[in-house]
Amino acid sequence: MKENNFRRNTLYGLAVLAALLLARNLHVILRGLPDEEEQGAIYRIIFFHLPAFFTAAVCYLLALVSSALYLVKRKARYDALAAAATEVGLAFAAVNLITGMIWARIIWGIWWTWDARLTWALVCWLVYAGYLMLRRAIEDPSERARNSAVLSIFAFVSVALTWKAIEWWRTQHPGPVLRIRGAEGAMDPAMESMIYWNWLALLLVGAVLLAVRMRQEQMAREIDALRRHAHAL
Amino acid sequence: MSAVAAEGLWKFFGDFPALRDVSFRVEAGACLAVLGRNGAGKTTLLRILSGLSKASRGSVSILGRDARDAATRRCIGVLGHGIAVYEELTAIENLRLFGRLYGLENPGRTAQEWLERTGLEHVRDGLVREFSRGMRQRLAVARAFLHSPSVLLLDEPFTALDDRAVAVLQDLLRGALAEGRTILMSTHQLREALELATHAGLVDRGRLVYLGPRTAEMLADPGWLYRHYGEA
Amino acid sequence: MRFLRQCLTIAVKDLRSELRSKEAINASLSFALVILLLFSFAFDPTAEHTREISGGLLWLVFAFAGALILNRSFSRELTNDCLEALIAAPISGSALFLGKALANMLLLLAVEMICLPVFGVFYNARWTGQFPTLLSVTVLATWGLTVIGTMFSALTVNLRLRELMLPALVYPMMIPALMAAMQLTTLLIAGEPIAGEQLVWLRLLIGFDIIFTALALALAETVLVG
Amino acid sequence: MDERNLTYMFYGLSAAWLILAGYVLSLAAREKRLKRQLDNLKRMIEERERK
Repeated sequence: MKENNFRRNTLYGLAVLAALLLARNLHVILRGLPDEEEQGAIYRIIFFHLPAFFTAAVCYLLALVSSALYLVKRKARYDALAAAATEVGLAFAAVNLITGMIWARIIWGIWWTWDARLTWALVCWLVYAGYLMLRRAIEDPSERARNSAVLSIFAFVSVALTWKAIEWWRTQHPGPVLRIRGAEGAMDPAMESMIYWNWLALLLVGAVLLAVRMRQEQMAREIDALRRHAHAL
Repeated sequence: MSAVAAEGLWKFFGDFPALRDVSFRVEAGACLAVLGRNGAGKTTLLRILSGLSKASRGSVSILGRDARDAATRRCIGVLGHGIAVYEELTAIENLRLFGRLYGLENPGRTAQEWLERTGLEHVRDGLVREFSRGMRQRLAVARAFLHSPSVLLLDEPFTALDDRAVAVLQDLLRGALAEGRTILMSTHQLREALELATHAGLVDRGRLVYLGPRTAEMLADPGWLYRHYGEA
Repeated sequence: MRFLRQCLTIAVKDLRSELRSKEAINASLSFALVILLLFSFAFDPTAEHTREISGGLLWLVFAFAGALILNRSFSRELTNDCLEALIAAPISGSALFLGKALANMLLLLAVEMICLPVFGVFYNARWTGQFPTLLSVTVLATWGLTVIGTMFSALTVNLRLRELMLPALVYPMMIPALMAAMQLTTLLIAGEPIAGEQLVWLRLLIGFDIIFTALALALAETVLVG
Repeated sequence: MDERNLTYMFYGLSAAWLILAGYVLSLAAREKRLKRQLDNLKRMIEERERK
């Protein structure tokens, strides 16, 4: 039990840290940062819109890596990590998508445009929602782990290809604003650092959710084993 | 070198151990009947031996090689719960298909030969869809013996067979044993299976609790093994 | 060499049992023709209007009609547990997968080659102009759909809710292939050559095929055997 | 602070928070359900083993 206590304490610690950081960031976003000429107050959504996307991307990548590791090592831990990462990734992708639509409503005047990144974000969401649907449909944990690992690899490759396809198809989305994306001086440095700060906050939140979801996955496996054991009695 | 061997074999469904540290050796020419209640792990064991699923831990070897190698599978005959023949194909087409998959030099001739041995030559070009249950079972038996496998893995072979199919299967099994082939079958202590068996094994909740020669007492009283070795 | 022979054995088996029962191909063909008819009500096919939507319309029909064939590829093995016998046979998972994909490909192409003239008649579109290029684009795109469709049929073969889940799983994955096919087909039916900027779609289609065929062959064994 | 389209900023931020809060709630509900199933199963197995 000692090991569990240690894990639970670090989890709580991480959660508190994430909450504090989020509160501090929110305060700075609303109070501290200067205004933006054309967009008015709405531009502050970007501090959640963009980091949410980066966190979702990190989660999808984590799902890919842990799925590949599962196929090689066949350890249940990797399967639990892949499932948790995909689910948390979907939550952040939803945040990214919804905030994007609200921002688009003001700036482009319509809720939804078939713009490259908006469409691609929706496709990612559907592909990984399919992953969760497949997981729920398979009873045997070992087969579920194996098939969903294969699906996760297919999903990541397909999403990467879709990004290229949609980009050639049409793009209205504003160009890259971050210095790392080669957009010098497009953004006030204070604002840009806030994007990274809030990304860190969201990553912490993601990590906590991931840990909780992984423990639940292990609990589900335990329930399945007990149920099969009871069945065999 | 034993025909069929398992070393520290484990198989998990999630965290549930369907097979726990199963180790055994079956010499060539022996006929092992594996007994056990439903869900004890008999079918799981046979599926791993026939290369249908992989062991979670430990190793399984048939004729000295891993069960999943293509070369090994060429000398294994499998007869599972399902009869595994195609409804839309004719009897000869079914056997020729599996003959080709198993790499026989002349699939057509071997297929014809096995149709005769299982008494199906008169329905050679009939669609399996129109076959009676017994005819389908005999075709399935022919499919399992087609490539003259040196190891035969049968999952409860006699349970759903009609009398004629039972007779055909028993003759073929007796003939196979005479030719020094090895047979491993799971069964519900059916008299037909125990009669042929030279060795008997009992699987209880994933563990191989008994493996030894099949004695006369076992044949006389099928429940003997369960009472002496099976847990309550 | 044995690998190819075994693939052909599986492909011939699938084609023979499909052509004898004709369940999937009839369903797919009639489904395709009905959709073609319904689309003509959706937007009235005046000459220049069809020019823009021809690629999109055709490939929607092919994707939906094709799914009926692709979903059957592994579920047809469930009667009498034939899949177990195939996996126990000395044939690798990838050979089994490739054999089934080849059979599906031919069936899909058959349905498509019947739909094209019907489309030409219904929407009086001249599709015979650059037929060789159109055919090669169709083959490339159909192979992309087949690989994804066959793989997902294998992934979901022993699931009860298979029929309900497959569309939601498969179509998002086919987007790159479908988009490329739609763009290129619209161009070809409009009589314009594929040149300059449009070549990027052809490269995408070829890339899609290569990547997913390699991925499917590598992972087929893992999906089919425990 | 610039007042223009403040309301939509509010919608945006609250949407972001609501989605994450919704997900956390669903995790908590799932946690409760899993724990209850686990305890029931454990109790059932103990009874059966004692018999």
